[in-house]
Order: sequence, then structure tokens, then C-alpha cells
Amino acid sequence: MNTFIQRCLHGGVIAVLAGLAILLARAVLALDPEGRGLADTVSAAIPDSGVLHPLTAVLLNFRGYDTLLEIAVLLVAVLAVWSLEPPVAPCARVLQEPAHRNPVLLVGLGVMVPMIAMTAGYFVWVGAYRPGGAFQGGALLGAIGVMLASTGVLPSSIHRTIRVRLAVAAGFLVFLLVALLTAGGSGTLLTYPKPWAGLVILAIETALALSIGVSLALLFMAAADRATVHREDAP
Amino acid sequence: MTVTIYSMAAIALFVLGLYGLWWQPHLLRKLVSLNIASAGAFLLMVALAFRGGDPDPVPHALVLTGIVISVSATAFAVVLAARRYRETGAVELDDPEERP
Amino acid sequence: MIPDTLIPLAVLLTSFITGIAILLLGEDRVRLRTALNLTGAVLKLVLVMLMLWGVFQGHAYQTRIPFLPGMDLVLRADGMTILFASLSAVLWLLTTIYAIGYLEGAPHRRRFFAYFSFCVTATMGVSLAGNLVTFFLFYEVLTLTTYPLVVHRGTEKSMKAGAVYLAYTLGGSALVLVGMLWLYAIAGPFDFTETGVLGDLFAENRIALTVIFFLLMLGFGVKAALFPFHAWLPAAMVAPAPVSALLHAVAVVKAGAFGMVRVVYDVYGITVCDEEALLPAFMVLAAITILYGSLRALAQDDFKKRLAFSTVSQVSYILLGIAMFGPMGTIGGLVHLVHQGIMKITMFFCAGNVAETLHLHKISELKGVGRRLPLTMGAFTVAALGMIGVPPLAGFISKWHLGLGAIESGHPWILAVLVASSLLNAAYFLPILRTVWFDQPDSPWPAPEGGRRLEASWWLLVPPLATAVLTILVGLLGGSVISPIHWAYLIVGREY
Amino acid sequence: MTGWTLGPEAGLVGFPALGAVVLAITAARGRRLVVGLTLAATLVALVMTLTRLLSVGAYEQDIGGWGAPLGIGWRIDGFAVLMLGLSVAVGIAVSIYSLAYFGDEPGDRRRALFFWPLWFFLWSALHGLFLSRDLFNWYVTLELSGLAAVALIALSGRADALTGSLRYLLLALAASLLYLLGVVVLYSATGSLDLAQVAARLTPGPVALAAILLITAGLVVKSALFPAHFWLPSAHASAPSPVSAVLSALVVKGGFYILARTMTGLWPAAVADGVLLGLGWLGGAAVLWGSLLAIRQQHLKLVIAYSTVAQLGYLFMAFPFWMEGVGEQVASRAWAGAAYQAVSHGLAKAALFLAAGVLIHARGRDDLDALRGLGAHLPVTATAMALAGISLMGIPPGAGFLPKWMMMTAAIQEGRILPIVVLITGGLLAVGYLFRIFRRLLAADDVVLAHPPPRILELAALGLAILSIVTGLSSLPILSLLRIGAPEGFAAYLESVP
Repeated sequence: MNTFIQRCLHGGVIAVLAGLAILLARAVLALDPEGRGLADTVSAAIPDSGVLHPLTAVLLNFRGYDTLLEIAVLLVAVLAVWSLEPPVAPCARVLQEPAHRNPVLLVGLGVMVPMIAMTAGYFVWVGAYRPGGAFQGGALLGAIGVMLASTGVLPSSIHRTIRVRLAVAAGFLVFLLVALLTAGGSGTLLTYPKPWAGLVILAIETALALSIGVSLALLFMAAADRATVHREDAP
Repeated sequence: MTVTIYSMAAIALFVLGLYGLWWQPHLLRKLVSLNIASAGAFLLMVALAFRGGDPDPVPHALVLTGIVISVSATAFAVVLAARRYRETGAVELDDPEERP
Repeated sequence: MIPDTLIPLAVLLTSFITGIAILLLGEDRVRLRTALNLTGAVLKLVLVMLMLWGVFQGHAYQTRIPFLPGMDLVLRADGMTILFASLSAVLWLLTTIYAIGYLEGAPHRRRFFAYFSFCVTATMGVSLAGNLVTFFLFYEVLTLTTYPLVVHRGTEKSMKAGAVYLAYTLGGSALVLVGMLWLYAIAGPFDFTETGVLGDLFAENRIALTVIFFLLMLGFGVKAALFPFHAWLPAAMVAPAPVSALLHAVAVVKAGAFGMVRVVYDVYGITVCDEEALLPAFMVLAAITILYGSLRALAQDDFKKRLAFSTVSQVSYILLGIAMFGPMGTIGGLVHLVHQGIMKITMFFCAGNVAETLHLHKISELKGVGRRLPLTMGAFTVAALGMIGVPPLAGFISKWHLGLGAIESGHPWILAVLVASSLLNAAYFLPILRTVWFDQPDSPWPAPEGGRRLEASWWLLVPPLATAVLTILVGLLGGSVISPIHWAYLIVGREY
Repeated sequence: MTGWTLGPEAGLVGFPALGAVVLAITAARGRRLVVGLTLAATLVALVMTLTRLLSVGAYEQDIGGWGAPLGIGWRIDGFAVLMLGLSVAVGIAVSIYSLAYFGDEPGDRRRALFFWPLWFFLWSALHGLFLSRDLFNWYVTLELSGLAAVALIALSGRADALTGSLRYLLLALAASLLYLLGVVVLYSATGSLDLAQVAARLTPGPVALAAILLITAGLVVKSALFPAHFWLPSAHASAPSPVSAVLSALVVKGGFYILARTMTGLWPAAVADGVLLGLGWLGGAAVLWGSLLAIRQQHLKLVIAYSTVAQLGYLFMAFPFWMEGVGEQVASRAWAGAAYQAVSHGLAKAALFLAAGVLIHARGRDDLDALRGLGAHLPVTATAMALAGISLMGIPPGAGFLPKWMMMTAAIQEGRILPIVVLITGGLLAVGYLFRIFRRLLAADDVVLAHPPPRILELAALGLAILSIVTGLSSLPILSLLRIGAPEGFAAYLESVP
């Protein structure tokens, strides 16, 4: 009897999902195949945006408010992950053997980290003209963090220092202050003064990249910590 | 035509992801399923942005925002699930062996 | 002086502010609390008397507060208001005095007196309500504020009684709510108006308005303990004596009865009700309740339970009077609203005194109590004789007018009901009097505590004596301006 | 300087966010000061927004000055400001409460460290949600508030909280994806994310239907409408009490708010009658089912959480009155009723959860029988519960009476009996589950308090409870506020407000 109900439920869910797929497919097929969305509008507004690349213009200027909130999401995720730390912090690391005992790893790090960091900086700067920007740069910085954490260079309890907290929050803080100051200046959030728009965006992007990188690395470390503990505890 | 193929694939991914979210008992599998569904949604956005020849940047920006949100939520969910495992030993949402 | 538009509000505030103040005071601030209680009660009485005089002179007191688009909360004083409000004000003062004595040293007195004040505020609101939605508001507040009083003792038994009480009264309120909603949909927003507001509307919506009438009347009937919705009243007897006194004589049952009065006279209009034959059903229901309540009262040995079933029976006299078309019947019903209150509250004070001083709860235990508590039992005797209808006491006046009304409206069978009911009244009250005065006690009664000369403290004696005197006075001084019967004549003059 | 026209509504989003990030950096240092400044600044921003609204009428703000469809827009009208007012009132009470609630025990101190930034981010996100008129921006605010809410639930660290929050997180994410897809479909069809522009460009057809269904499905899960309510009770009941208050009073309203905005915004061009009717049925079912389950619970906070399930149902019972062919009088009455219900429930439920927190704190347990006799010890809290209860039961003068009255009069004008039956039964069932709490509070048992609660906890709960009664007696100002910029086709009833 129980399995019968389960089967009915299973069938029902599949039917609903199939219906959902058909509904969506029908809607997609009914859309105008030549619909251009806002492509032309964006192109027309690019000269006023302070940057040349449309994606960056949308992210940091036209819909910059979304990005502000999105960075808040990342910050909230970091806070949330920290808040879950068990009362006694685990000392486990991903690699039991610290890197400074392994010369190959150490040299590798010495080469890779500056290179990646430079690439990240380039990405942030180039975002104004071609594909790139804070997210790509931040992701690379995050990769540095992951490398350092995996090799045991960074301790897992790193967030206890105010400098780390500041680095995580910097992107949001800078962005928010710009938003509030522009609100005070122009009556609406995030209306950048025209001649300065490019510079303001670059400043925001730099802070964002830093915070995104640090946040991603910290999220990874928190999850990795947990994963290690998980493995050790498992029977 | 390309748009249609990508769109249909995206819809399929989305629906499969939702199915997995419902059907898979293990929390990590649920999370993977959820990410598959997200991938479907993002793919659909990018695909539809390509309809008019040169791509519409707005959906791309939206996808980027969506990805960051998805990454944040996934990381949090993983840590949450791990913490719960430490507390209760449960790896499934309705784990019958969950310690009270 | 307070302007006319604010007096109704001030009448409410005298007890509402008292309640808040008591709630804020500490549990052990007994003297201050007593002072507050008495000040509030006296102030309210003064204001009500002021209004009484004003209304008599043709003043219009009205407070209007916007509530919803097209719907105001209206507080105002008309003849019926005065009848009910002065009853409540007088009895609140007396009951407060009594409760202070009765609960001396008991726990949770802060909560008790606070909710007591809120309860009176709600009762006053019911009497002052100038339209149905205001009436409903205070009616609901009354239900809720009475609950903590009913369950005041906090025992399992009182909790059960509280649940029964809520189930019945809120069920009744739901009926009223539906009826009110429907009525507003048909008639739009309206105030209570003498001779009714429906007029020609009735002919257009005959079926709907008939159903609404029954919804409203039965809904209010629950609180008036109309058969078959009376079961909560005897159950609520677990409450402390002052609460029972207030519930039975003034607040809850009377609010129900008053609601029925308002519906018949000031919403539908007595003429419409008569022409559309809405009333006979309620006449029969009232008659059944009167006889049923009396019969059940006969079988009770518990003192308070017997009084409770007596209330079930007596309150339906009011409905009986309303349901008879004709000035005399109406006068009988309205005046009984007051008279029953005065007499019944006397009895509950006395029952409370017996329980408080001698810890007796059963009638069979009361042998010879009269010698130990002569003043208390004297008051009880007056009230009981009044209930039975011995002239010239309060009960006689009501019954006389009801009898006249029965003949006037062409329902002579009502006379038979009245006679039967009076006989039953006698059958369950006279044995109590005999036991109390003439039976020998099984063992001598313990002497009053602390060698007091009085049978009980002043706090407990003054209220029943006062109401007993009132029972006599309202009968003897029927012609004076402030007598209830005079007001009933005044109201009837405006309703027909 | 002419350029300095301050946008006060920006402060409603900005100040809590600023407070959050400052507290995230400085941790416990200067917390009281930062919290106090944030509360004061947010309140000032609300007052200024309200003043501006009253002087110029409903107005719009284009963030970044781009304007739709390129930029994101805010719409500040009566409905938005009403919800903002609710949020600020509840937020201030909860914040004051929380300052005392998280005490000096080590676990509490650690919790407080994360509570404040998370809570202020949640607050900020909710304000962003109420202000927005951009479909994708709503997605972002939903995610921000949802993630912060989940983290706040998990803060209590109890096993059931971890389970509850995890279930909530997974469902919320899936629901957001459904909503997001609906938005994508709308954008692809109309080339705009601005609600008004979408409404103007959308034509009925498979695209509109798919979009509405997806958006509705996503938001229904977010706002825990029956039968998608199952995540709510465990999540709301296991969270720390101030968090429960915020969740039940504000967070679930977010989904309803967006749905109400979309439905009224896209109405009548693209809204299918079947969807509206279905929402109404589900709402009615939620009222009955939630109340019945609330009566069966043995734990205080579960009773209150199931009551939320029931009370949310009332919000959705308004939707069928927006169907094709219903007069504007009735539609607007139902719309105003739903908005009023959102406010009245928010105030009363927050008060109830805060009061519950006091009782649980005092006794150290949360089963119903632990409440026996507490009323005598904590009369202020008991009073707060009673006042909030009056509102939830829908008994005048509680605020809960008015929305029910508006919906019932709407129903009777339309000649629909079923909603009336559900509304009245729901009220009676609410009496049933609330008096299970009250009767225990009034019981004569003599109890010893584990911890005498700080006075400020009791006062915060009482403040909200009194506000819920005041709201029940001041309908005209609230309705006339709601009238400012009411959506087209939903103003007739409000026009009659003097």
C-alpha cells in the first residue's frame, strides 16, 4: 500500500515536471525568434556609462544596484558559514603536511601566486574595454586563496582577524558608500557623476575583486574544513 | 535553430535538476541536482539572449549575478549539511536514524 | 464641564483607565487599588446619572469615531442605554465593594480587578453602542474579558468551564457576525433607530432578512442562555461569587438580552417584526426556557447551581416581553432587565456570604443559617420573594406587566406559563427559606472570627442589603423619575 | 545646492546594510551604538519617505538615473510604504528585544556576533524588496533575504533548526529558480524587467501563461502557501525567538508582496482566472489545515508557527476577487483587505513570537504545559499575548478583524458563501489554538522561574501587541495611505475613504 502511494507520488511528480517542461518549451517556441532584448538600448547608452564593455556597463552601472545586493549575498554567505562553526574550532587542514616542508610546492607557489595575481589585476582593469572585470579577477584571487589554503599556508581560523573581515567586507562597503553618497548627491542611488564614472567604477571593481576573491577562498576553506572533519568522523 | 536546441537542452536540464532535487535522498546529491537546475536556467537565459544575432548583454549580466548567488548558496548549504552531519549523523533530510 | 459628545467616551474611560492602572500597580498595593476601584465606580455612576438627567431633558449624547469607510463606531445614550447603563453602574459599584471584601487575601487580585474593570467597560460599551458594529465590538470584548474571571481560580474544573463558556459564546458571536455582515450588505451602514431602520426593505428581501433575524436573535440568545444554548451558564458557576453575580445579573446574560432588544426594536422595528410574524417562534422558545430552567432548578441541591438555573429561567422573561407585540409586554420585558438584575445579584451576594463565612455550598447544609447570618438571609428572603412575584416587590411589577402584555397581544396561554413559572419559583425558593429560617442546625455555628459583632465584614454586608432595599424601592417608588418602570414607559412611548 | 535632493527611501535599504557591514567588521565592539544609530537612521528614513509620499503622491526612483528598461526602478506608493512601516516597526522592536535576548553566555555571545550583521542584511533586503518594481531585482532581494533568513534560523544550533533551515534553503533555492525562469520568459517576450513596462507589452498567450505559472509557483513556495507550507513550521519554530518573529511577520510576506504586485500589475492582460481562483482555494485550505494542525501541536512555538500557515492563507483568499468580471468595488476591497491582513498579522505574530521567547526563556522549556501558571509571574507578557491573540482571532478591536470584514463584505457582494464560511471557521479555530496557550497561562499552578527575563524583552513584545490593537482602530489613515498610488482597477473602495 505504502509503495503504491509512493509510486503514485512519483508518477505525479514526473507528470508535473513534464508539464512544466512542455509549458516552458511552448513559451520559448512562441517567443519572437528575432527578439533583440535590450542589446540596442545598451549599445546606445554605452558612451554615457564610463566604460566601453557592455557587460561591465550593465553590471556596474545600469544594473549596479543588483550587483551591490549580489555582493551582499556573498558577504552573507561568508557570515553564515562562519556562524556555523562548531563551538570548538577544528584544527584539521586539508593537507596534513604544511607546504614549507615541501620545496617543490613552495617554489611552485612562489611562481604561480604572483602570476595569477597579476592576471587578476589585468582582468579587473581590462573589464572596462573587453570581457573581464571584478568577477573574473575575483575568481582568480579566490583560486590563490584555495591554493594557499590547500597547501596549509593559510590557517583555517584566519577569519578571526579584523583584517580578513575588512577584506571580505571591503567590496560591499565601498560600493555601498558610493551608493549612499550618490543618493545624497543626486537624489537616487548610484547615479555616478558623468566625468568620474569610469574611475568610480574601477575603484568599485578593485574592491569587489578583492572581496570576491577572499570570500570565495574562505567559503572553500570552511567547506573543506568541514569535509575533512566529515571524513575523519565517518565510520 | 541553435537557439532552439540550446533552449530545449536548458529546459531539460532544469527539469532533470528539479527531479533530482526531489528524488535524491542524499543531501549532497540534492545540492548537485539543484546546481544542475540552476545551470539549466542560466543556459536558457544565455540561449535566449542570442536570438537576435549579436548577444544581448543584459541576460549575461543577470546570469553572472545568478551564478554568484548560486555559488554562495551552495557553499553555505554544504557547510550547513556538514554541520548537521556532525550534530546528528544524518546525511538525508528525513533521516530516520537522526538522533533527536 | 465635559461636552456632550465626550460623556459617553468618558463613561467608558472611567473603568478602562482604572483597569489599566490596576494592571500597572503591584499585586500588594491593596489600599491604592481599593481606592482606585471605588473612585472609578463612583465616577462612572455620577456620569451615568448625569446622562440620565440629560437624556430625560432631551439631551443627545453621542461620540462618533470613524472605523471603516462608511462605518463609524458610535457611542450614544438613548432611553434603553440609560436603563442598562444605570443598572450596570449601580451594580458595578456594589459588586466592587463586595469583591474587595470577598477576595481579601486571595491571590491574583490585581488580575481580577483589572479584568473586572475591563468587563464593566465592555458592558458599558454594549449599553452605549449606537450601531450594530459597535455593539458587536464590545460584545466580543466582553466575552474575552470575562474569560479570565470565569477561570480565575485556575483549577482544572474552572478551565473546563472556561472552555465551555468560550465555545458557546464565540459560537453565538459567529452567528451574529454572519447576520450582521449580511444585514450590512442589504441595508448598508445604519445606526440604531427607534422604530427600526428597515422599513420597506423588508418586503424586498423577505427571506434573507428573516434568516438574518434568526441568526442575530439566536446568536445573542446564546449569551442570554436561551434554551438549548444555556449549558455554559451553570458550568460557569465555578467562578468566584462576585463574578457569578456580575455575569448573571449584569454583564453577560444581559448583554445577550440587550442585543435581542436592540435587534427587535432598533434594527427591525417592533411593527415590522409583528407584521412579518417573526416573533411567535421566540415567544415559544422563551416560554420553554422559562419552564425548563425552573424545572432544572428544582432538582439542584448546589446553592449556586440552583440560582444559575433560576437565571436561565428568569432571563427569558425579558425575551418573552420583547416577543409580545404591545406596549405592556415590552414594558414588562424591559423592566425585568433591571429588576431581575437587582434581585439576582442580591441572591448571589448572599450565596457568596454563606460560602465565604461558613463554607457551605449545598442547600441541604443551610439548616438554620438564618440565625447565624440574619442580615444576609434577610436580604435573600426579600430577593426570593421578589423573584416569586410577591407584591409590591420588583418581580411583581415585571410579571404584572408581562401578564397584561399577554392579554393585550392576544396570547392568553402566556398567562398559564407565567403562573406555572411563579409556582415553580415558589417551589424552589420557599424550601430554601424554610431550611434557612426554621430548620435546626445539625451542630451550632462557629462564632464570627475575631469576636466581631457583625456576621461578616461590612464589605460583604452592605451590597446585599443595598440591593435588597432596591428590590423593595423599585416596586414602591414606581412613579419616580429614576425608577426603571418609569423609564420603560418612556422608552415604549418612543418605540410604538 | 540644487543637486541635493535627498532620496530618503534609499536610506531604508542603505542604513541597515551599512549597519550590517560595520557590525560584520567590528564584531562586538560598539555594538549598542551602531545598532542604535542604524535603528534611528532607518526610522528617520521611513518618516521622510512617508512625508515625501504624502506631499507628492506616489513617486518613482530610477536607480543610477537610467530609467527602465535599462536601469532598475523603485516605486514608492502607499502599499510599499505600508509594508515598509510594518517592517520598520517590527524591526525596531525585534532589535531592541535582541539586544537583551542574546545574553552573556558564551554561546549567546557568539550568536550575537553573527545575528546582527545577518539580521540587518535581512532587514535591508526586505526594504529593497518592498521598494522595487524590477522583476530581476526582486529575485536578488529574495535570495539575499532568504539566505540571511536561513543562516539566522541555523543560528540557534539545535539539530531541528539545522534540519529545518536546510529544508528551507533547498526549497527556497528551487522556488527562486522557478521564479527566475518566469522572469526570464517575461524579459524575453517584452525586453524589459520593469513591471509596468512588462505589463504594457505583454499579450495573453502561452508565454504569459507560462510566466505567470512559474512566478506564482515560485512565490507560493516562498510564502509557504498550502500545500507548500511544510517547510515553515519546523524552520520558524526552531529559530531563536526574535528570528522567528521576523520570519513569520516579514520574510514570508515578501513572496506575497511580489505576487500581489505582479498580479495587480499584470492584471488583467496576462493573468489567468484559473490561477487566481486556484490561489484562493489554496488559501482557504491553508486557513483550515494550518489551524487544525496548530490545535494539535504540543509546543508553544509550533502552535504559533502553524498559525502563520493559517494566517497566510487569508492573504491568498483575496486573489479570486481579482478575476475577470468582478466589480472594481469588490476587487479593491479584497486587495485592501489582503494588504491590511499582511500588516495586522505581521504585528500580531511578531508580538506573539517575542512573547513566546520570554516565556520559553523564563521556563527553559517550550512545551505547552511549561506555561502553566506563568501568567501570574509575567503579566506583561501574558497581556501582550492576549492582545496579539485578539488580533489573530479576528475579534474587534484587534487589527485582524478589519481585513476579514473587508474580505467578507467583498464575498457577500459577489454572492460567494464559501469564503465567508472559511473566514469564520478560521477565526473560531484560531480561538481554539490560542486558548490552549491562554488557559495554561491562567492556570493556578505555582511555578518557579528558571530565569527572570529582562524587563525590556517583555516591553518589546507588549509594544508590538499594543500597536496591533491601535492598527485595528485606525483603519482610515491606513486605508488612505494605501490609496496613494493604488494599482489601476483597485482603487474604487479606497476612494470612499474620507
